[in-house]
Amino acid sequence: MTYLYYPGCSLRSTGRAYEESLLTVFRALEIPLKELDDWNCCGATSYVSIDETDAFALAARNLALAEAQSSDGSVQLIAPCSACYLVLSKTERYLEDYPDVNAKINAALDRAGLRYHGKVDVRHPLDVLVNDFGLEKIAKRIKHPLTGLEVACYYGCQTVRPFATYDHPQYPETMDKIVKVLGAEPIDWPLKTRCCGGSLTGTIQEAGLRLNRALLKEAKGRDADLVATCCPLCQHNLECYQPRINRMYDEDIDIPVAYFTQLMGIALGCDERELGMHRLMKKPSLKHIMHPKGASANAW
Amino acid sequence: MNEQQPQPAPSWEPRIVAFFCNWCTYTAADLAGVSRLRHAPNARIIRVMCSGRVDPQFILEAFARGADGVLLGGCHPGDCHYMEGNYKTLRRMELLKRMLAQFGIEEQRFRLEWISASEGERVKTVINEMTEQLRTLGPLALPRRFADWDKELEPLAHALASTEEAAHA
Amino acid sequence: MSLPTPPAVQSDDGASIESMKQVVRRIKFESELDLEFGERVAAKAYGQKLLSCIQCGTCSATCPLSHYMDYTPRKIIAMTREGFREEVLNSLTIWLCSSCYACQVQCPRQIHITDVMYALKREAISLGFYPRRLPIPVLAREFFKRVLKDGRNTESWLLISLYLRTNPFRMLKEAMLGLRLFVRGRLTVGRERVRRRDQLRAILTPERPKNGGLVK
Amino acid sequence: MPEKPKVGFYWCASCGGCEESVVDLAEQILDVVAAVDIVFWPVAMDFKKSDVEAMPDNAMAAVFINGAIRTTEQEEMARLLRKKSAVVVAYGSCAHLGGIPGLANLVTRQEILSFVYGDAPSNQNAEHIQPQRTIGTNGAAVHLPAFHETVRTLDQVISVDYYLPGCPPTPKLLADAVTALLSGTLPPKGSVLAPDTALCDECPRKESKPNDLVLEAFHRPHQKEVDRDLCLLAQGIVCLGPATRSGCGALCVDGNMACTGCFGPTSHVRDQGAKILSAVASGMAARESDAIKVALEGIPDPAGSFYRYSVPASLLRKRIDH
Amino acid sequence: MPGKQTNGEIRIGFYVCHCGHNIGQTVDVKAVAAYAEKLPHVVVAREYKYMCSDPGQELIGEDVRASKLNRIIVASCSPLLHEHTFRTAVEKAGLNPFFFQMVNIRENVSWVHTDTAAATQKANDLVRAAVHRVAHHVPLEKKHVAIDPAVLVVGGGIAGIHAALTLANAGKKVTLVEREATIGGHMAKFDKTFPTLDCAACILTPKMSQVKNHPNITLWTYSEVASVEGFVGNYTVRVRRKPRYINEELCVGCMECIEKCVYKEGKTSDEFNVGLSKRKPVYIPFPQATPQVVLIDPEVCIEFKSGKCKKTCVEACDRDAIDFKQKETVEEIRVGTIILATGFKTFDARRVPVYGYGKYPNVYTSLEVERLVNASGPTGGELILRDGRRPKTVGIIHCVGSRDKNTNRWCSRTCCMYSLKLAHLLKEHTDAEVYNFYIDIRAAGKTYEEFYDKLLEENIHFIRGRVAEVTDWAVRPSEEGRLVIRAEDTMIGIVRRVPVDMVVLAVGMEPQTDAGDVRRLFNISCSTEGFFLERHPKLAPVDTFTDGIFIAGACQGPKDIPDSVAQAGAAAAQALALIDRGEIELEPNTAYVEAELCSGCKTCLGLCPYHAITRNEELKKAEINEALCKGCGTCVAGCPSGAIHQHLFEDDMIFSELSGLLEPQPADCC
Repeated sequence: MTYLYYPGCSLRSTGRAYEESLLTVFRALEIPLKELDDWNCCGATSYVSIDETDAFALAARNLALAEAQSSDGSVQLIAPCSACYLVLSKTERYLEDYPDVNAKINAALDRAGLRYHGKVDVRHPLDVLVNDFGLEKIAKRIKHPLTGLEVACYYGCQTVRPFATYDHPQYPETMDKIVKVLGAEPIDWPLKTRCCGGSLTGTIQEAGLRLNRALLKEAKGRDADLVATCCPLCQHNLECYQPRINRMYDEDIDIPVAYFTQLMGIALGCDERELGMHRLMKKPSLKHIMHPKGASANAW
Repeated sequence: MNEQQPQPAPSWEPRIVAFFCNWCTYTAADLAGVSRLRHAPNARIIRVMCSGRVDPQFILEAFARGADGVLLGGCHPGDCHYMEGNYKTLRRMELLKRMLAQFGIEEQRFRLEWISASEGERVKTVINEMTEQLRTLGPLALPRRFADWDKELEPLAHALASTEEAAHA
Repeated sequence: MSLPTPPAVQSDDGASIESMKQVVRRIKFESELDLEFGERVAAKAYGQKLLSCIQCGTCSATCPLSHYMDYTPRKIIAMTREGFREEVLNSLTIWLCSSCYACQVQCPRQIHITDVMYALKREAISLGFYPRRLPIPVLAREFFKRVLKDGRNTESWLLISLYLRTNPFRMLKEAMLGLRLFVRGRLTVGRERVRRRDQLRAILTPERPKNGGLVK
Repeated sequence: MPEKPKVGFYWCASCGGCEESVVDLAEQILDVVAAVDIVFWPVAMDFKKSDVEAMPDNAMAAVFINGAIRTTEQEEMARLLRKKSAVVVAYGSCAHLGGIPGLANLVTRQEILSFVYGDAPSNQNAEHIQPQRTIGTNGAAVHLPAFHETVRTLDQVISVDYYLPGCPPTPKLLADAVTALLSGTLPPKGSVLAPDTALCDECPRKESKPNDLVLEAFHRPHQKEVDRDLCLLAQGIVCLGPATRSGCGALCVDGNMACTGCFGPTSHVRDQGAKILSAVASGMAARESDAIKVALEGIPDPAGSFYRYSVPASLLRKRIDH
Repeated sequence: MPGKQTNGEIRIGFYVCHCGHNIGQTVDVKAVAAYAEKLPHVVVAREYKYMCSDPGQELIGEDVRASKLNRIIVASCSPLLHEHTFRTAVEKAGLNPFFFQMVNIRENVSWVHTDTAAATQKANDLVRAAVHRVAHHVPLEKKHVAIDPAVLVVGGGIAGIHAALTLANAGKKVTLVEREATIGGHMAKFDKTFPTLDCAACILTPKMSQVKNHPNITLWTYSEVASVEGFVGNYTVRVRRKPRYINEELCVGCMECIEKCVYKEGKTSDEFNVGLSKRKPVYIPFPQATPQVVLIDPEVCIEFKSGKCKKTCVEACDRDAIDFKQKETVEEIRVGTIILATGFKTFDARRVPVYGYGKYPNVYTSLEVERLVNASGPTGGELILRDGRRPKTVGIIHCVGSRDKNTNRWCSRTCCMYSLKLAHLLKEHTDAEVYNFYIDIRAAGKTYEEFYDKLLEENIHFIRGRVAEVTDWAVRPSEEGRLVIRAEDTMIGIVRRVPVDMVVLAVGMEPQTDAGDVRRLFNISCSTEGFFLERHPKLAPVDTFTDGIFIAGACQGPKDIPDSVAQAGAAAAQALALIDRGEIELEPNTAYVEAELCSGCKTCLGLCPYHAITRNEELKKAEINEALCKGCGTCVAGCPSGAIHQHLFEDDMIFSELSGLLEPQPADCC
């Protein structure tokens, strides 16, 4: 089965490394991906603050396109960005649960000659990799285990809440499982789904920074070598504001923040550049792994 | 074809005949009552001991006599007070549904529901839903249709009658 | 549009200690309330669940931002339910909600709290009810316009226009970061656009309704 | 010598098989002819409508009408014969229940006409000419009977005194009926002149049916090798025997064919199809909705199978069109 | 068929009941009576305030005599409530009780509708249906069955124990079946009981030994009901008795074998101490276990695993009670009535991961704490945490798995009170600061509120706020190495972080995991929550919809000890009432075959779940044994030639009900 791929706006700018690493990893695992043609912005969290019907309609267009562009009975649409994943699955769910919403939205789609029949399954890469592809199969393809690397898996909020069904909304473990398979050590911490503030860092920065500070401090306090994320905004917040946080609250936080797909890529032996490692503010200290001297498992 | 849709009389209200089993669904309906769960007054309940007693003839007869919808309520599979009755019901009704479709009776007009003694709320929901669906479907009004169908017999009947009169005159 | 009355309830973070010094009227007359407000919001926020709130405070305690809020989420629900329309629509709380849904998944009454917040945001925006120069609604607006125009949103442009409209000095503050992102190819200058923008224009409601419909 | 009782035979919407069955009386027919005076039998002899019109009311002791009522002509003749005959016998499945022509009630009149005069592959009628009530040919106007929307059983048009079931009725039943008629030993009016138990009663395979029969799947006769001795239901072949009046001597089953129900239901059943449906379905093995659906694929046309001869006589009478 | 016997011209008496205002306020009762009067065969049509009252019933009698009525219809409440009442009235009036039809215009009409016009219309329709139907009614013989005086009680918790003793003391033979190796249930695990704080064991163990020694009670522990057949008064029950590998008759519970077991230390988690201690392969659940008989756990016993054990236990036993060959046995008993007291299960706290149970060692469930503070518990009553520390601060979280739509929406009714109790005991044992995090304090029982007062005066902290999370996430030095409870103090309106050493989760009460199977086994219903469903929430709280089967204790819903005991008494009384009446009347709604119509097609044979239908091989026709028939009517609907009928539910009765119901009304004429 081919997965349809919905990049979303962020993966084309601040989150480019996420897209690059995701595509590379899927290629390495030979999971066919087809980009949804002419997709539009999902509306994120702001749009619904202005007009809910439009917000749903906007997202629904993507669902309708997905349906039209897929031959299979059930359409698997992968949305890597948390916001996109949430908005798309929320729209999907509400269209199903609330007839009035459904009527309104399909009326709107109709004006554009589109229609949505409820066949789309909105999926997160974490879900697909673990529940469809399978950890065993990933394990088989590991070339350079990230042995000894201590990783704080950070899920953020919207990949697991409230519509995700593939994991627990407060104590998810999917990413931890992957990290384990990569040979690294996921640290257990209570903040893995605590919000990073999202766009607050751009609006009420004080509040946003405090949240990120709490997260980074805790990760550091539990001796994580790096924070792994699955959301472009989380990654941006956690990574880019470290200097400012240190300045404002005189901390000395200096911890790399990478996408889990980048870690996978490294372990699978993909090319560093194709994984967008160069786009990170601070590269994880993995050089010896990334440039294997011979592909021996414990190249440390 | 020239058969025109029976127009709902201004006062038209969907009429639902509900066959409820004594142990689960009828009790649930009582519970709905005790809990004062107000719902559409369109269903008329006929109590049977088990949904398995409901002969498909009853359902056809109900339609033929002017029901716009028929609701059949029994215990959840596995919970039948008579152990197996509702499984027989399920089989009969699955087949009946197919047949009703061939006779042009919309599927929403016949509904089989498992409602346990504790699900008074469900009785309310199901009856309300069904009433609304029937409202949008409009009347089935078989008796009126039968009459309409038989209009094509009137000319000859009248002709005959008039010759009779002529004869008597 | 009457100006917000001083909060009837003290805020959690003691921010308005100052106001303690002067005497503040702390009484609410039923006549000042909008008694249908709660039901109207409930209707906009999926199901009457809001009305089933038992004031347990799980939402406030779960919320990572509640300690910056003037009213905790629990209070917002209570006040909405009871018709404290102006306090609710003027509150900072609804803007601080970052839609992390933490409260919603833990609410023992399964109230769609995030949807409630959205409904209130919409209402506040449509009535221009929010604190002056508060960037969040502006962000929402800018984002909205951009998507309406291109069908996609280019973050760099979004941020720029946001700062221009709220706090131009922020731009300078952010410039350094912007540069660092830029050299890493994380700030694109080219605009992403949808081919079938005609479809978008067809789908989206032609003109914005002035009123979210929560106010009579 | 006293005048012999007058009887008539007439056919409406039918295949002619019923007429055949009269002839099938073989030499017995001579006894009949000896006993009665056949005053109307258009199929066999040259009679005209006017001959009947000329008769005084109730001139005939009995008239045997076969076939369903679909056209104004059939209706008119039925009404006329009702007037002229003391006893009317609905002869054969079509008059009794609507019969095979009655299956037409599952489609509309228009669908039939458009197919027959248009869409039928064998059809050479580019301009889709359809029959008209009146056709003018060189001055003269030819009138055709009207084609009703609905196929009817005889008793849906005129009152019927007795029913001789079957497609066609067996000569024995006819002989018995005539004898009873002559000896004046007829049962109460409205009776069906056949036994009031279901076919299984006289079915040669009755004992071969297991007491605890469970139906795993259904097959149509052409889909499998049919055992000549084993109960057909037990072989998963839908047999209407249990819901069909006996009296035919289980002819079809003898011919290794399942009963298709031409004798109609017994007197305690209002709707033959509903009853056999209920009986067949409740004996199924499947328990879950999906499994049941799968098994029911084996009965692709329930209405056609359960109402083969009785759509017009069924409680619903006809497909509803919206 | 007997159906055609109309006992002369049909003369119907119709009565519609106001039921005070219950019917009158929604249905225009006068109009209904007036309407009925015009219907065919109706000779008398009256309305009355309370038809079920004596004068109401006498009304029927008078009319029957005065106007020669031979059919009676009462339009009032549900037949499930009063059909029997009115049949008796009809009988008193000298008619066969089955010349009666009841119309439900309360539960089915006045209570569920608001619009008077519509409600009255509906009532009229139902009345018309009854008028059509009752004409087809025929006289029937009542069916009576004798009640076997023996009783089965399932479940040996406090409810089961109390019910069994009550019945036994009344001189009835009781079999008490308990799944575990001892009776006592949850109560045996508790330390003290609220609000009196008397020790659970002290009040329970005497009753336990009474059960053991009572001449009228057969106690089968470590046993489960395998099958139930029959009907009220005549149940045949099969009980599976699991092997203890100890001869129950011989063992005196000296526990020498346990002492001498080759295992010096217990290695298996101890069920009775909810896993807080270890037991050996041969063990006794707890010192006062009843019966005082040890048992062997074949899962861990070396002899069972390898067959190479020294069997020091056998040597130790001077009564040769140990029997490794013991097999499971199945006993069959006959009883007339059954009381289910199968109890509850505590909510699995792992289902709320944010509270960290199973993750942080110092998070406990309330049941664990009961054992922890219990003198006979794993720590001898000393409060030592899993990490060996003694708590200086304790947080008790209420409503864990209660009042929460994500887990269980109901209130477990006992948690508030036992939390208060535990708070008191914990303070008493450790002098720790104790915080209660609650939503509402529910102290509605007798002297419960007083207990709450006492606790407040003990200066226990009460924070009104549902806890959001328990973490080891420290943001202040004071929080380092402790568990942090985060909740909004809703009274003050501010979010608080409370660091504690021990967290107690007040877990709620749930239906037993296998409640569904038990329900099917005994053919009763469950509420949507999964607790056994009582016949009527107010008027029949211990009856079920299956005659002769009663329920008591927490299997019916969360309950504390006093309520469970009260209910057990009630259930026992209900059983006694049946037994002392000696017999019960059954609906004569059985099916029968009209032989001359039967073609012997055998369709019906497979349809009867009770094997009541057989084939008469020389007549080659079906026959129904009405003694076995339960009257479901499945065979009637299945008979393809209409040869099977059902008393009280004849085809023509239902067809006429339909014709009445759907008779064209002026409203819907074309």
